[in-house]
Amino acid sequence: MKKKDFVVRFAGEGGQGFLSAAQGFASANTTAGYHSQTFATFPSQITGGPTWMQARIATYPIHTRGDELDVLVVFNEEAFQNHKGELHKNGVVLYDSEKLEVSENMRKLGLPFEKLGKSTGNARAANMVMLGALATLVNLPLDILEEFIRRRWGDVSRYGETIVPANIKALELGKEEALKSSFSVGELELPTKSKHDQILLNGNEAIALGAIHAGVNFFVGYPISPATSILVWMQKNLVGEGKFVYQASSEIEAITALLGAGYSGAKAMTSTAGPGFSLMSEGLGMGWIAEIPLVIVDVQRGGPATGLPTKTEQSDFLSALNPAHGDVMLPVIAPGTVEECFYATIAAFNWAETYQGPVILLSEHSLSERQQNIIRPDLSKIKVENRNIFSGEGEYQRYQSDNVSPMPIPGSAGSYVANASEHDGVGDTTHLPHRHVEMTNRRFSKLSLLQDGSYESENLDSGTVILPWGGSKGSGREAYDRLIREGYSVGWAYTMFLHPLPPDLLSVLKDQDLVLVPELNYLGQFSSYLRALGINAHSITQYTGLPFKVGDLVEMIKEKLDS
Amino acid sequence: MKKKDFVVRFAGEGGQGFLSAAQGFASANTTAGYHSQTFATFPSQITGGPTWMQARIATYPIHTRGDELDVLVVFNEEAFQNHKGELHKNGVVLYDSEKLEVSENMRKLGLPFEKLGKSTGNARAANMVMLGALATLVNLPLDILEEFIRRRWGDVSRYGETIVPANIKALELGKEEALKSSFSVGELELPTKSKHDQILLNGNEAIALGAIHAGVNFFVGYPISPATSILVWMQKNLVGEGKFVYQASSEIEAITALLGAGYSGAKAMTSTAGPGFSLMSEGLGMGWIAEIPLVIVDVQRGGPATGLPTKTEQSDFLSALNPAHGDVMLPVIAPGTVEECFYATIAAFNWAETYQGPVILLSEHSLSERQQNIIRPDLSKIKVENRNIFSGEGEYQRYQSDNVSPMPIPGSAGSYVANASEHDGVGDTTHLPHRHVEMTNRRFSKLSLLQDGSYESENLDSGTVILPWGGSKGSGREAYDRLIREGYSVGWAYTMFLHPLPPDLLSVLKDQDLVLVPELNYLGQFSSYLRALGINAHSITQYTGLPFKVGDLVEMIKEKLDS
Amino acid sequence: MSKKNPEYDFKWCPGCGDFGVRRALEQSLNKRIVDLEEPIENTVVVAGIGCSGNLVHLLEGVQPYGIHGLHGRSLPISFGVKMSRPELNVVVVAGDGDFLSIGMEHIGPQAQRNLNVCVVVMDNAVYGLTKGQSSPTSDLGMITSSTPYGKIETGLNPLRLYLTLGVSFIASAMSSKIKDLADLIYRGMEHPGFAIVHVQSPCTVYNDTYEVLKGNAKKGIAPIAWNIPDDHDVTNWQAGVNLLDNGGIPIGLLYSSKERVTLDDKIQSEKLPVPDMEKLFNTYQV
Amino acid sequence: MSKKNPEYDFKWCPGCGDFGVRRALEQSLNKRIVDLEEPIENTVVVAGIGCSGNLVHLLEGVQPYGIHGLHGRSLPISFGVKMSRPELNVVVVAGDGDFLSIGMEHIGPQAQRNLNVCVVVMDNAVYGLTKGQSSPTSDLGMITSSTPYGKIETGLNPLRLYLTLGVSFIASAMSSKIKDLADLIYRGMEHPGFAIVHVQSPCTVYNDTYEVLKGNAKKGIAPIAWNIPDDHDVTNWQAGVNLLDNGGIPIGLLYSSKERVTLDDKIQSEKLPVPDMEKLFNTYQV
Ligand SMILES: Cc1ncc(C[n+]2csc(CCOP(=O)(O)OP(=O)(O)O)c2C)c(N)n1
Ligand SMILES: Cc1ncc(C[n+]2csc(CCOP(=O)(O)OP(=O)(O)O)c2C)c(N)n1
Ligand code: SF4
Ligand code: SF4
Ligand SMILES: [Mg+2]
Ligand SMILES: [Mg+2]
Repeated sequence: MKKKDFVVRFAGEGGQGFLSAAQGFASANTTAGYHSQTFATFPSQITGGPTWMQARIATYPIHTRGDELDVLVVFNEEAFQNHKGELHKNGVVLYDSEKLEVSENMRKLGLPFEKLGKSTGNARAANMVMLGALATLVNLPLDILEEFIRRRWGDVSRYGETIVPANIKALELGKEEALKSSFSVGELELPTKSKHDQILLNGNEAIALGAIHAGVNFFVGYPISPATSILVWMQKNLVGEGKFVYQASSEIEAITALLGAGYSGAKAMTSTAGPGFSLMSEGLGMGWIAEIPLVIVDVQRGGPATGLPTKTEQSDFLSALNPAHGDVMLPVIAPGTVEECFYATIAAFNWAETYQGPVILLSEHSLSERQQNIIRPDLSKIKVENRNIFSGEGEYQRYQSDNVSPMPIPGSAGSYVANASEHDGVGDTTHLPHRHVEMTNRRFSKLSLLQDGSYESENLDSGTVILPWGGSKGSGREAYDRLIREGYSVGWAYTMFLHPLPPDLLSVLKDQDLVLVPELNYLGQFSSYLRALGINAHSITQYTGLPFKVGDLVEMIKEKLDS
Repeated sequence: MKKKDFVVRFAGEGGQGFLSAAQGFASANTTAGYHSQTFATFPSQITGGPTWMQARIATYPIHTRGDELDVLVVFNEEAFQNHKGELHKNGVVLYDSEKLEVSENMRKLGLPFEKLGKSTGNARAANMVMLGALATLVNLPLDILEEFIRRRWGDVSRYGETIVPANIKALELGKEEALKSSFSVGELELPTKSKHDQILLNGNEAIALGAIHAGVNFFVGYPISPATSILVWMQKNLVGEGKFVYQASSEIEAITALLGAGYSGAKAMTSTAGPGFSLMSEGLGMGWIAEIPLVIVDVQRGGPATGLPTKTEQSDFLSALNPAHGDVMLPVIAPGTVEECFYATIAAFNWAETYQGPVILLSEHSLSERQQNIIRPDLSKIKVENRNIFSGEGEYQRYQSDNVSPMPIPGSAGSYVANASEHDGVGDTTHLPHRHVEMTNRRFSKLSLLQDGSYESENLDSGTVILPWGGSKGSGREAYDRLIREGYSVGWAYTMFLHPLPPDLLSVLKDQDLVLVPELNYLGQFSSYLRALGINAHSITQYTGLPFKVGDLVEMIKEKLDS
Repeated sequence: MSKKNPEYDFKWCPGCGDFGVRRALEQSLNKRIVDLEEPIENTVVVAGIGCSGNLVHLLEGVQPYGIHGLHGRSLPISFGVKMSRPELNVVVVAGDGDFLSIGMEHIGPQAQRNLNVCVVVMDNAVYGLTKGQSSPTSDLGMITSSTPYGKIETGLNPLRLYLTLGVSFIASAMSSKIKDLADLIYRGMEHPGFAIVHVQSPCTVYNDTYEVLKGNAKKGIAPIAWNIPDDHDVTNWQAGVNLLDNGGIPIGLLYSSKERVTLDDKIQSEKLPVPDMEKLFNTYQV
Repeated sequence: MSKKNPEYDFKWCPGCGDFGVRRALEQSLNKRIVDLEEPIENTVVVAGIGCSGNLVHLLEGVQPYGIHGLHGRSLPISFGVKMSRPELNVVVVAGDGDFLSIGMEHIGPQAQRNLNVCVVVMDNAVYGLTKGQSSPTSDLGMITSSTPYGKIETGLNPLRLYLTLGVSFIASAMSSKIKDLADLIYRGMEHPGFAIVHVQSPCTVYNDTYEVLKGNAKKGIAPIAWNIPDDHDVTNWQAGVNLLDNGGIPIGLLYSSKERVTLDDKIQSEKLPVPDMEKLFNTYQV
């Protein structure tokens, strides 16, 4: 049987230039019709330091980056030592024999990348030698990479005429050497080209694109890993008349600027991570009480406080839900894949416009740094909501009904005060008990407008379901598939709409004997919220700063199922 | 049968000077051996505006301010209209006949306070006339008030010789007029003087005193209602060598200053309310991860955002528990009475020192403005904890064990870095997965040191308990007592140690079929946390900005019990 | 508050300086309606938290839009309003504690950007609404409820701070001179850039400075307020700085420069074409 | 980091200015150990978040105490340390973004109080750790990842700001002149009051200003840094202000005044007797 996927990891020192080769490799395979998912981790230091990137290539849509490595490509000793443990028992280590020696007894192939590369006449072809060898080890036809080379360096006016043939020559040199080694990790099935166009991007890019489609026209943010790339993307692309993008002096400035913008009619957004999110606490409370549509992206990293800026975690759920003092419970949408990052962002704007209040988009480090191919969205099929705007004349009670009411926009009739204190119909401060009751009811009843969230479910009869959230969706799904293949009786449920939950899903979950929630935090944050809702939920937690490995998760689920 | 208690409310315009008379009334009764509880509400405006104060006087220790009024004393028409609805059907309205007319058919007594007062020769004796009439209506011996007058104005060198006799004369004038009316609300039993000394104070004063006894030596805060009086008290009293008190430029400055002080060995404290608490979010997360002892008082007011600054609510529980992003869960202690405010503060410092981290003291507006007599604490019986300080030599791993470890103090050996990022033993930043796991476990395992919280419980066999928290204790207790008297089978449980809960109480609660939680918020915040812990808890909520009335609460509990 | 609102329960104390500021703001807004034919709905008043900020609910007559937000955050909120809708007239009303203590961090960035809003600061050198604590502009040694043994910090000179931070229109006024104040506010709103009208607005309850400001010949109290001379060159930054060296509180227009363009005019990216989704997708096409 | 720490995974990039600042700080601390016979444990280094703040983990040799806290909050944290333990030597190390953007609100209050700590600002006019966004000291028009079409705000002049806010010791330095820098830091720590040593510390990756600072005769680039003349009167505030009018970046001690007492010496309430619980209870006795 031919292989359906393989995993390769490239590891070395930042600045060694192998990252772009690795990215090219993934992109070439995607072009050829394979599915791919990459994941990179960067050190906290800026130059140098241990860096690695992993690519999983498959003939079918994949959920995770893969647990074990088929090929490990290393560029220095430290990288070899750090990563060799994750190599599959039949895996091969491909290494730069000018940089390190591998004395261990294992399937290994050392090549002088640099020397072979230079022999092609292109001084920078070392990485092409490496890719040629790699492709051969995984039985990937070279023409996929050749096509990539032609596209990448084909512009003769920019790159001259010699680079393409030299790089192709380098590929072949790599291939020859690999063939000599006679190692192989099994032949890969040919890809079936999808009938849909594919785009290859990471989670943060998907969020930015989603926001543009949803109509964002005001973005103010403050740099913070792993959310910075959204700000930087917006600075470049959110241009043109009526669009405003700015780097704030702090997250407090960002959230309060958003309040002013959302009030004035803008579709306003910011992106941040834990520490910045905590600083937004007071402002988020105001968005809720003054009923101002806003979208706040929290790309979670390890917490608490400054925490683990370059690692992944799902530990901001509780503060996303109840970010501030007082009775506040914000809508929370947490995408689980790069594709969902795009759709979740549009949903977040739609919700914000619909219920007129802040919506939290809870992404995470692992999604932000993961590149994945997704079907190019068909924009004509995506609904974009716009808030109900007051268009009447004369005086108007903006906060009058026990539900959402049309919102006046400055410049037109309907003046009122958006007030962070409790208020009456026109927004003047009041302390009357019945007003606080009415207005509190109003604010919470608006949440009932957000019941359109979709969800997945399968196999609900067994009484036990696996319900991961956010970025743990991928590992959760692969674990579920594996358990089913092994004959376990277990169900699957998933939604990115964490609050409010889709009502049908809620009742489905209440009917289950046991809901197992894989999540990357200590407290079991999502499951504790589910238990408060009356669901018998139990978490399977991990808090290493890394995503679940599917194998580990399968074991942890089995333990729960068997006990 | 003689009456055991009565309730009187004084209502008028701020600045009319009746508040001090009302306070004197309560204090005079307390001196005489009665128990008293007062409650005042102030308008948000500074001068004038509708103001009222209520005093409940009883022969036994009381839990609430009382639902219905025996006497309503009013000084203007608006006050009469606003408050008459709360008068007991046998209640009497006593009013200033120079300021308003009461035409309604009810038990009423209008006197020209001012005119009668002036007739005594003291131009400011109007309030004494009022008190004389009031005392007569409730059958209180006049000598209690006479004694008060002698104490208050007896200093001849300051007040001269005429005020005391004139005021006593005014009392008598009031009495005569009241006797003419022949109304009475029933004769009050004589008080039994407690064998313990009593002090009369409000919740914020009790907190401040508790902090002094616990050894606070660093206090930085920013003004905010209803916490300002703690800051102001400290500014005046936290004096002397080694003590530091300061008004910060913001709550962010306050919490981060505390971090520096707690790190340096101080017993550091701040006080705030909702908006300020939200701003402290990031700093609290750092206190948790860097393991710095701190005490943060949140005197809750109505939320969210700027909310209802002068009203009461218990809606900051969720943000006290999980104030910041990441895996954080802070210890929370919520006093339920003025007396508990004192002991809870000492407990908060003890906890902070014991587990080396921030502790939230969750008080509320209704406690801060309530004056109550309490037994003067016997300081010799109160344990004060001090953190375990590292006293060794040479290099030291401050974060080494899987539990609390001695804390080095700058100036002595043991240098380390208190780090808000994840760290190794000496506090240097690290991203190693096993470290984050170890340190997370360490931070949560320290909570197990805080299991010494006491709790109350009664009548646990029925399977249903009433478990109020914080300032709802009083109404909860009176409701429980009433239900028991009416023959309902229901239990009682209470603790001010909300997290971690006393372990025995936790298991008791888990064994109950139903735990009813009266709390002043919309979300049912405490009960949702209890459900997450596996307890079948249901809230009885109110969110008017006012405390529960006992009668209302009894009805609401009955509804739940009967359904 | 478009008509007498029975639910609204805040009133300023008798004699409070904020009454004058309200009147002046009303006058300047009315003048815009008449002179500029601008509807009142084109104005957004962003208010801080304090006695001062309550102004937004106490305006009489036709009602502008308003935001009454968070303590210290009126400036960044106004930034959001203005930059999403540059055609609006945006006015900030704030207290000295609100603007110069907890909100202080926001002045510099807006000055550097030259955000086109007009700020009216009601300075009573005390925290009014929380009942009398010290503020950044309280004098050294002042006794307040939070400084029972005298204030330790030197009082901040807000005008010097504004000059240093690069505020492009700076006026100093007294709440009791309503016409002058209305005129300064009007000009501040008209000024293309970041304008601050800093008003001495005494708190009759916690810091009654009427007498100190205006002096009292009978009691031999010299006024600390003095009028900026007519020949003062308001476009000369250094002249503004030098004026402050005279001490006391200068009243009038201190500095006004139109040299720097406003933030809304600076945004170059707005002149680029609006992004097209399909084109953006193309850049990710495999 | 008392010895090579295998877990600590941050390193500055080759050529980063912060190496020089670290060396200078080490030298000044060692001088204290020798000259003042002060144990190293008497020093607390409070660090901000940024490449710069990582200094606290990279110090070589004997180790002071350290706090590595929150972005922008090193100053108020140091306030807590100093005011609870006035006998400690407290040093803040922060970046330009950390100190002047998100942390900007904290400078004024400490200057007014004259808090007795020494701040070392490592100014590279860019956000290093988050990979190259603009900072308050980035120049107008500068292209960074967050200003792809050029920076819109004018660059802040931090020295002028410090003078206006009332900082009582202000020095300007370059990271490459280690001895001078060590000397200024030493004097800043010795200064009784709030001291800031503002260091030009170039970021070789995102804003390499070595050449601009020092000039390059061959390329015809004039240096923007220039030495403050020996006869500059550092006790004269106005002289400091005037010096800045020359433009460029003056290097050396700009201002130093011991006229105002420090916060710890001002606290009058510390001279009162410590409160006694029983006496306090008595005031509430009925
Ligand atoms: C975050 C936050 N902290 C504190 C408060 C409480 N607070 C309300 S007004 C005020 C100060 C008011 O002083 P100022 O700004 O000078 O206004 P004034 O009342 O004097 O007009 C404070 C501290 C608050 N509402 N929010
Ligand atoms: C509240 C918060 N916001 C944002 C960040 C992300 N962050 C880390 S360092 C930094 C800026 C660093 O710039 P600077 O202070 O100039 O230091 P440098 O790296 O240039 O030395 C930012 C924005 C954070 N850690 N915390
Ligand atoms: S307290 Fe002072 S500032 Fe507030 S309303 Fe009264 S006089 Fe005005
Ligand atoms: S990115 Fe810049 S500031 Fe940071 S270490 Fe590298 S050179 Fe230094
Ligand atoms: Mg004020
Ligand atoms: Mg920098």
